[in-house]
Amino acid sequence: MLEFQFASLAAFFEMAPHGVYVWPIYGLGLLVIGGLTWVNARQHRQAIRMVQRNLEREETHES
Amino acid sequence: MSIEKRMLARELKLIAARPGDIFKPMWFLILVISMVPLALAPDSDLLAEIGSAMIWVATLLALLLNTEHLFQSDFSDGVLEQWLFLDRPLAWLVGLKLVAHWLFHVLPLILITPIAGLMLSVPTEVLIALLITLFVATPALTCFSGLGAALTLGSSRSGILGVLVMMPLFVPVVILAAGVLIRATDGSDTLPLLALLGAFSVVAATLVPIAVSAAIRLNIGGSN
Amino acid sequence: MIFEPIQIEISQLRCERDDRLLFKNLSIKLESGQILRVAGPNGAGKTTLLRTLAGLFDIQEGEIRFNQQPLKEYLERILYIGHKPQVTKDLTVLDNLKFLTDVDETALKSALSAVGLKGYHDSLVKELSQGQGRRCALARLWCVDAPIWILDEPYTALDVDMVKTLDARITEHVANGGICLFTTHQPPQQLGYQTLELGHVD
Amino acid sequence: MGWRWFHQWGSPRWFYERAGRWQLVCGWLALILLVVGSLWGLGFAPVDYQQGNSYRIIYLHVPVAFLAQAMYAAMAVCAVVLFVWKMKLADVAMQSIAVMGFAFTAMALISGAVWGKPTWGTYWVWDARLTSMLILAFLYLGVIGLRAAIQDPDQAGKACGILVLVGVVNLPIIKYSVEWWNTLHQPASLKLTEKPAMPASMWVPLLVNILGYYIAAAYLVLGSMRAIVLERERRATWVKELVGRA
Repeated sequence: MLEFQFASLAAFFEMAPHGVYVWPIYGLGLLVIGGLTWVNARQHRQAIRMVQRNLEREETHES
Repeated sequence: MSIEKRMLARELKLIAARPGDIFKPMWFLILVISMVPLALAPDSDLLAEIGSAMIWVATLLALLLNTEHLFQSDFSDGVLEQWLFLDRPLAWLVGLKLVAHWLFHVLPLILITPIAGLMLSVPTEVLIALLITLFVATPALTCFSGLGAALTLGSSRSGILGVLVMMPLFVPVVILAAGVLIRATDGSDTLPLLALLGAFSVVAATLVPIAVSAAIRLNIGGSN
Repeated sequence: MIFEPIQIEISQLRCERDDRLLFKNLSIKLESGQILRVAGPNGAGKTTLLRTLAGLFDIQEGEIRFNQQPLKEYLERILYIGHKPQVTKDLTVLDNLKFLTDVDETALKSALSAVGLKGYHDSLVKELSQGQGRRCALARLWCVDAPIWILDEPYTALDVDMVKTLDARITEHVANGGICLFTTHQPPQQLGYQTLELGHVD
Repeated sequence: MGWRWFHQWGSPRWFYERAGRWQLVCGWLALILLVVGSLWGLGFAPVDYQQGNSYRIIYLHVPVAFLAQAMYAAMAVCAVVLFVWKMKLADVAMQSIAVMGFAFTAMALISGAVWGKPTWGTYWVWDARLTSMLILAFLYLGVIGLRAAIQDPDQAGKACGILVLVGVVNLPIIKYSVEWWNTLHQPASLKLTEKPAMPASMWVPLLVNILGYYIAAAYLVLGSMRAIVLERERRATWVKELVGRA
């Protein structure tokens, strides 16, 4: 069942004749999931920074 | 006078005060239709073939155009919030408003489509089918675009957002109507499809006003 | 006409808007014959309180009861005039009133003459001045018999005479057993009222 | 106990504190499953005798297309929870799912179109699946656009909830009408995914990837929800304490 279907690694990456269609799609999948992960992390960082800024502002108000 | 009568009377008076609201969408429809031969070719066979579909889409756009701001002025004048104090459920009043809108604003639009049909040399039997589909389908379209108008009431820069949001929901109506037109061209039985289209309209007309009233209440709750 | 006695009970009302606490633990009792002025600086929640009482805003926390019953049952007995125009510019003065009230034309016309719009009933609202437009909206106070009046900034854009007329009308209304709640920045002179000061929450 | 587990979801703080851990677990699990499933599908699953190697796109296309539809349904569930229990977290979830759902729908559309090129010889055909996927993308865009247009988050959430509920009632009607429309205009030709009995060596990696993408979606939604919760609760004491400590 688990038999590598291609003669060589090069043949795997070429995936004749459809490599040009298959590989970019998987690249895109990686890009989208990776990109969204990055966007989430950035949004999270920004939220924390905003709370921090508010805290600092409150401190200067009080002093 | 009952609220229902007062509502219809007010609608009629508003039309008398702003006749442009009725004529502009009609003008738009005829204008779009006259662009078609200019963009294609004045070949009457080709025009007749795509004519009914073009008219359908143009009517759809014109309808969206004149329903987009259905509640806007009443909302910003603060008249809409007075509806909540009337002795009727809001959904009923909304339904009434939609009926009035269909009668006075959408019906005239349907009634001039034969002129558009003549311009594109659509055959008579297809033209009749076109008129019937518009009659049967526009109540659903009016309800949905009313919902789009109500959902976007609160946002000041909504633009055509209500249209963009609601357009995908028109897909079944457009498909069924196109099916009727194809069958009419073939000369086969259109009744089952018309019945489906009618059923869609009836269900939309009973359920969508509830959603519209929820959207209006929500936007009143948020206006300061 | 004389109204049945009415009691409005607000208990433990709390409201937050845009992450700001407007008021909390707000409890008031109002009875027939009382006038309440809701005062406070801009943004203190005056409009919010009035709109909550009128059922236009959902209650976030707390309770409002009219004669021990929930607000919903009493909506038809409320006359709310907000700070928006409440009138349609493209309609005539009379048509505007006709839509919002179920009163015959003679009563409407006498209400219009009470607010100094005699002879204006056929004019379009957009042809009127701002003060006259406001009078048109207020004309409903003379022809609708709702016991509970909730008026947001009723004195805005009114001249001295109209202010006096309005004061007199409110006095007459509460003498008949009605209740009136209103907001204003300039305290009216000829009116006996209680004041609820908002804006002291932190 | 009883309803406590349910009420905990009403507390943003409770959610925020735990979601970080769940997110981590989901992230790693998804990564493992997706690497295994994709490599298996790309390298070890047998070649399709009809479509050749191009069929290997299904190991991305099918899971993503499933998710595109499932996430709209998930959004509708959130809308119901928002309206019935007034749970703010459901609104946060709705906001996150809308964005992620659109991303997956776009992925399904693009992978379907690219797959169409070797199969039909053209990138776009008005095939029933692609067409209803396109309309689904418009529906997602509508939800995202509506939220962006309304300032007050509570109000925006409720408006989106109404739109999602109306949309979810319509979705099956749209799907069936599009399918019917497709048969009306062209007899069913080569369908992308409907295959007579796939051998196990083909569908096992597909199953792994389906699971992988579902968990990846959960990971992404949790991550975005955490950020939104923090943003919306920025004035709450627990957020201030949390940030102050860090």
